[in-house]
Amino acid sequence: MDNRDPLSNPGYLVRILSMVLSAGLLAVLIAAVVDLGDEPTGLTARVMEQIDQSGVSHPPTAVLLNFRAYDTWLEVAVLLLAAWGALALRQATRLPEQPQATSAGPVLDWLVRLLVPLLIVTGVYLLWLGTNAPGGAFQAGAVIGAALVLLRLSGYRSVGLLDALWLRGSLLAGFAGFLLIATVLFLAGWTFLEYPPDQAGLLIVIIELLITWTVAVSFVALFVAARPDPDDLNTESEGGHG
Amino acid sequence: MSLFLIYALAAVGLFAICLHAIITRSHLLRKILALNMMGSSVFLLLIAIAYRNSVEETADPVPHAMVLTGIVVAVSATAFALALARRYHAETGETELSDGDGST
Amino acid sequence: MDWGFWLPQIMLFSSLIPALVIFLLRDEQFWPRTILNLSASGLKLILAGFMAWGVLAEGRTYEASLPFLHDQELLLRVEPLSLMLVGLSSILWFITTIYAIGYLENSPHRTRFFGFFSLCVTATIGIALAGNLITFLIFYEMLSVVTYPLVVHRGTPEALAAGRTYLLYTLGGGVLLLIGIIWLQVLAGPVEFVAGGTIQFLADDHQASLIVIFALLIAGLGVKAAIVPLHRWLPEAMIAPAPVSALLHAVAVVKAGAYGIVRVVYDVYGLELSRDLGVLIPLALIASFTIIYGSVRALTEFDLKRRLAYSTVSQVSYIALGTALIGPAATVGATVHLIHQGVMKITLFFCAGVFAEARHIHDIREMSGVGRSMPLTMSAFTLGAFGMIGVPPLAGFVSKWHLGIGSLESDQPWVIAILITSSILNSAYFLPIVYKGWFGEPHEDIEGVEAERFQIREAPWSLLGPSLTTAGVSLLAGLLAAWIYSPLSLAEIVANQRIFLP
Amino acid sequence: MTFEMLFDVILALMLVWLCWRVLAAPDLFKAVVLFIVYGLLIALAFVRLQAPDIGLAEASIGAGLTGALMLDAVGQMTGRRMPWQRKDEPDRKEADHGQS
Amino acid sequence: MIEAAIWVILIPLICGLAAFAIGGRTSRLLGLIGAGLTTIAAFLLVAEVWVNGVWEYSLGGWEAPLGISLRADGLSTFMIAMTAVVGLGISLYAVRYFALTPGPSPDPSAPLRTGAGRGEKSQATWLPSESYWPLWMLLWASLNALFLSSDIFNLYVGLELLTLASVALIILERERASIIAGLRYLLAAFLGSMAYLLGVALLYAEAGVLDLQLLADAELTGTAVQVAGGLMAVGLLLKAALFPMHFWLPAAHSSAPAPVSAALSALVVKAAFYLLIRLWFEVFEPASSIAVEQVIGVLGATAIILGSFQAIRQARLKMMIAYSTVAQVGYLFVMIPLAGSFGDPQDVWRFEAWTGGLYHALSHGFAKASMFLAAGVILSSLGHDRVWNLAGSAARFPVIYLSFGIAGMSLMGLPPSAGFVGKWLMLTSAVESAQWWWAVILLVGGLLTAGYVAIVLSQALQRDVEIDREPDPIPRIMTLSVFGLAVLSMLLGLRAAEPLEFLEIGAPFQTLITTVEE
Repeated sequence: MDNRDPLSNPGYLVRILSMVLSAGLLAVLIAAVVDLGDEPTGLTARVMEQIDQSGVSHPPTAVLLNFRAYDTWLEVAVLLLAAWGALALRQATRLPEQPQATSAGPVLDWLVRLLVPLLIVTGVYLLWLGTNAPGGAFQAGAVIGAALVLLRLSGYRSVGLLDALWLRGSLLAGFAGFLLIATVLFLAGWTFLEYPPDQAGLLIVIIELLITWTVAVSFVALFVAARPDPDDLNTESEGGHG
Repeated sequence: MSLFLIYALAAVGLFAICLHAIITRSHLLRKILALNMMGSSVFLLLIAIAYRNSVEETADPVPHAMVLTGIVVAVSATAFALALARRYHAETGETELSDGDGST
Repeated sequence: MDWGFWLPQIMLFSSLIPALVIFLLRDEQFWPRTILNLSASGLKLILAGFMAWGVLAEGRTYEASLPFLHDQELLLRVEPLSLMLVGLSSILWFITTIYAIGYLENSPHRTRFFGFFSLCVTATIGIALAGNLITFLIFYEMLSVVTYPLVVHRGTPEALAAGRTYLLYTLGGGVLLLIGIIWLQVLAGPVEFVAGGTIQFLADDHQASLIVIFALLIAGLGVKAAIVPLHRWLPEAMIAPAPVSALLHAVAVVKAGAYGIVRVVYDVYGLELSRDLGVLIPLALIASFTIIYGSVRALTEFDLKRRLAYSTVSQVSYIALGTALIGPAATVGATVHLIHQGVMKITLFFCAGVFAEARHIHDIREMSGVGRSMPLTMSAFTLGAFGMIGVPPLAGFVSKWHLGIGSLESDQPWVIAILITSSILNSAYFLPIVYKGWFGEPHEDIEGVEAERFQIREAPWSLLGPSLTTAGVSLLAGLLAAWIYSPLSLAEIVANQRIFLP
Repeated sequence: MTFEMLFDVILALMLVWLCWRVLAAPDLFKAVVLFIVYGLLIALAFVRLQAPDIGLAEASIGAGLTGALMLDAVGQMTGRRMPWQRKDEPDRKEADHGQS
Repeated sequence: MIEAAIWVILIPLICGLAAFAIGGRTSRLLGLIGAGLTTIAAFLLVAEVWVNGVWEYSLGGWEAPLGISLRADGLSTFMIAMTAVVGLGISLYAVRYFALTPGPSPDPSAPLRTGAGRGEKSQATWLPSESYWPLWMLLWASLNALFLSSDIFNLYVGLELLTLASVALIILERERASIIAGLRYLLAAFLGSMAYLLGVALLYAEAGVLDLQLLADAELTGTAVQVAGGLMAVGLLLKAALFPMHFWLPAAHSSAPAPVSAALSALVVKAAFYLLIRLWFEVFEPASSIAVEQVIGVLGATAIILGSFQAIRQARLKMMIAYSTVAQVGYLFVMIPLAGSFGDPQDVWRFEAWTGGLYHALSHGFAKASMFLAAGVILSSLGHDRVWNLAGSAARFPVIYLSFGIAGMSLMGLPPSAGFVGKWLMLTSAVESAQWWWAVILLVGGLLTAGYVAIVLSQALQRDVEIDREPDPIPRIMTLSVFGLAVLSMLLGLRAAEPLEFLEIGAPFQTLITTVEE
């Protein structure tokens, strides 16, 4: 549509303005990045000193689940809120199975039979590996979640097994587990979110397990709940009395 | 031209492109897509900073933790935004916010 | 407990708490509301008397200061000048409550009315007792907000329009006063009211800003004192029910403005500093112009209450005029007029209310022959009218007399000319009403048969009583002016503190 | 300019070019597919910057899950089904989505 | 000594999760318990900070640069106390609010919709009255977490938690208007968070630490820090809805249910403002320049003027109050140039402007919450909230309009309200620093606020001859909470000495405060 007179069409003007804005921002950001220079300034050394008391040997996991456990805790709350908001929007208290013809096509069948166990094994392996090598709760949860989504898409029974209470329970597991452990320790006199040095490793693994399960179920819940429920829509054209 | 600078400049460039796209594209999915890519570009910058701060081969774990948290937060927000956008589309059949002037 | 600290606060709470309690009552709970109202106003009357006796006879000081900000404090102090307004408002509130109960017999929203009514009095008492500028400002602004629901009480479109104008003027004035006070406090720190003024030390290097601040303060106060360019809200506010226009728009609100001007000129700037700054002459000119303009405009109005409103506009400026003259007698005249004008004007509004309520008379032309059927109300109206004109034995004469002497002392003879012309104009717009009322032919359309017309049908006592008492008080204030507890002697004490009588 | 440096520069440029292609692509489906590729390349860049676990997370969550969500959304937004049709054949819509 | 600050975050979380897990009618009970206990904990914290000054706590036992530390100084405890009292009022109101409104959600007896599948019957769906409480508790917890945390990345996660909770609450009743508003708010907030996060990344790259106190002590300057500050400021301004980035606020705040819009306008907007104030006057103090402060002031002034004009023009009461929020947010940001380094930066009026702006935030919190709750009563009883046919409603809800009037007084900054104290302090500092233009803006803003408050009151006071009947039966607890919040915004105006003194604990202008003392 090149016949538009450039200035009359607001869209065009906005395009120009945003281009100028982005270019300006880019220039400013480049100046900032260059000004940052190359000498290291971070907390690497400090983390290295304290890593042995943290109960795990892989630095990111140590930072994630011990030094900055508060961040991770709130982050799991964000995930819980997103899943819950999507479910509430869709008025779904559970994620029942779809009445799917079992033969979803031979190729998909074969792929599912092969991939799902592999994904679950790698997920658990990643979880276990997390304490001392690249891996961790979220990656494991994501992989297992992917397996569950694959099962659901190809019509096999997956998250639908969970009834309403179980679904809420698993969505809550990560956050509530973390909260429970932290509160119990806090009442026992430790500073909040501090693990007793000798059981630090064990507690972290328990928390990681819960987080992995919550992340997996939340991802499937997010995937399923994203679809609008056909008969819960506002029929009236005007936006209700809201 | 250290490794950090290459990826930092790339990240900053991606951020600017995504900002431009968010402002000009009015289709909801494209906006959410652009927001996601903007998030990834910030995470790339953080990881580049982590690389710069590395002490004999181990990169700075704090930005790593930040990026991991950021990724999960970004995906939660995206999923929720998609749920809302699809509900909006199912009700109205439109893929753009009605009087959404150029910006979001 | 030391009475000095608690008494001023009890004065405030004695109408604040009843107001909040009244809001919780329902409209039909007549007796609880009436008892609450009367006991509260009675208590306030007794306290005012007690404090007057304490301050005047025994020279005790009542002062309460509450922390407000780290460098500001809420200061309530009782001194002769504040006693004048406190006395005036507590007496008149007691009388007006009786009048209002009678007037609003079965009209809707009485709870709302009486609730805001007592809040207004709280604000007026607060203004009277304020010991420093910030306390004065707080109660001054509270007054303008709390009177709005009373102005729009009837809920008719005209009332709402009047309310809108009222808010526009008073809030606008409030803004000017606020910025003026802040600017002054930035220069001089927290400003207290001290007889004779407190900010002389600023005179040498802040000459210009002091003048501008003075203009801001007087403009802010002038809105409520209905000085000419800022007076338009007063005639329109006459749409409110009679008790409101009687106590509030003739006495409380208007007095707040005049009282503020007296405070600013005497207790903040001080007479000498104001004279050196040369701000007194413009103030006097504006006041005089208002006096003349108000009287002339009153001539052209045929609605009784609007005519009285314009008469108030002109009368209040007597006070401003008095403060602008440098002479002990002028100060006495100004401060005593604070009380006299209030008492006389409230009588006239009470009578206007009685005419409107009993006879549905709103227009002056309908008043002919009213005296025959309502002799008592008409005589009260006549007393009030003569007082306004300044006929000798009445209160009005006393204040005009002192203002005249004051103008001579400050060698500005043109003020006497103003006083005389305004008295002539007063008589021009009051005497026809009085004459027609007594000697005119009663109208045919006053319902009732021929014999009826001459038969005396007065308003109910709850309306008549208050009108007669205030008429009596204005008569006594004039006759017993020499008595040590009369408003005149109180005014002389006030003047003494501020200017050294030769 | 050692060999790895060259690889990194190319990777960075590809990232920027890919980002532009995603945002300028006319067809939404193609844009989402390119978005998934973009996510994987970002994961590769993370690995290059010695953050393998974060790379894995970006790949699985950033590219995987977000990509799946986007595809599902594109399916609804550009699919044949229009809102007024939803009443008569809700089941068919659910079933046939798997194959699109 | 119990750590009151930790409980201020823990209690709402625990009650929120319990309410989510159990659901049904008990969620309301849990919500109320949570609200009550959190308020108690908040005031314990106030007492603690009042007695022994700034409270610091490093989470997980790890010292500041490595771990995350919480810090409760005068400012944050001030905001927590405000959130507690306003939150308690909103919770009491919400108890009966959802029972009042015939929400679009089906009554439990209707055939249950159980998502796509046709599986067997499942329990009732997500009634707004039940899913409100868990979300509200989480919103409250995220607010408290934001006020306490002193780690810039943790603030990012807190902001996201706050945004998601707010959006989930906005779309509670799943009406089209609120879904559109929620979506636009989410996208805008997402963009704001990205800008903020990029700022955090640059700041971390420059300083190497994430803790606010360490960043403040590092006295950072340089282009990277300025760019980081600019980005973080823009992100927070977008979330605080300062003009021109306020487009999402009116729809979001007016289409949400009444208790939610009250929480959004009174509290959520304040969180972004609080963060900007903390960053601006502590971390980016050395890097900021007079020009930037004046630009923020100009944006604030435009917000006041345009916001008030829009509010006066609105036909719907809730929209009018939402635009009033846009205008009042402008007020808050006018404080930045006043407390900025204009003229001699060592002068005491900077601290006065700072306390004035925060006290205005406090009074706006109370007044705006009371106004939105009042609008909720009017909307649910009359069935509409068109401003121009509210005639006679003052007779039907006398106390509601009385509270609306008192709240209006506080917004206008008329004495004896808390708004007056804020306005007085800001005006004094404007006059002392000879920045006259801000004084004029503040005064004109007050008059414009009077404009739309007077419109509503005059329409309501108009006598409607037909329906001049007795006041409607509104649940007593709702009237109480509306009236209580309005009267509180009045009482705080009379007794302002203690709260202002409380603000001095740990305030950024320590050097200036000593001059104020003697």
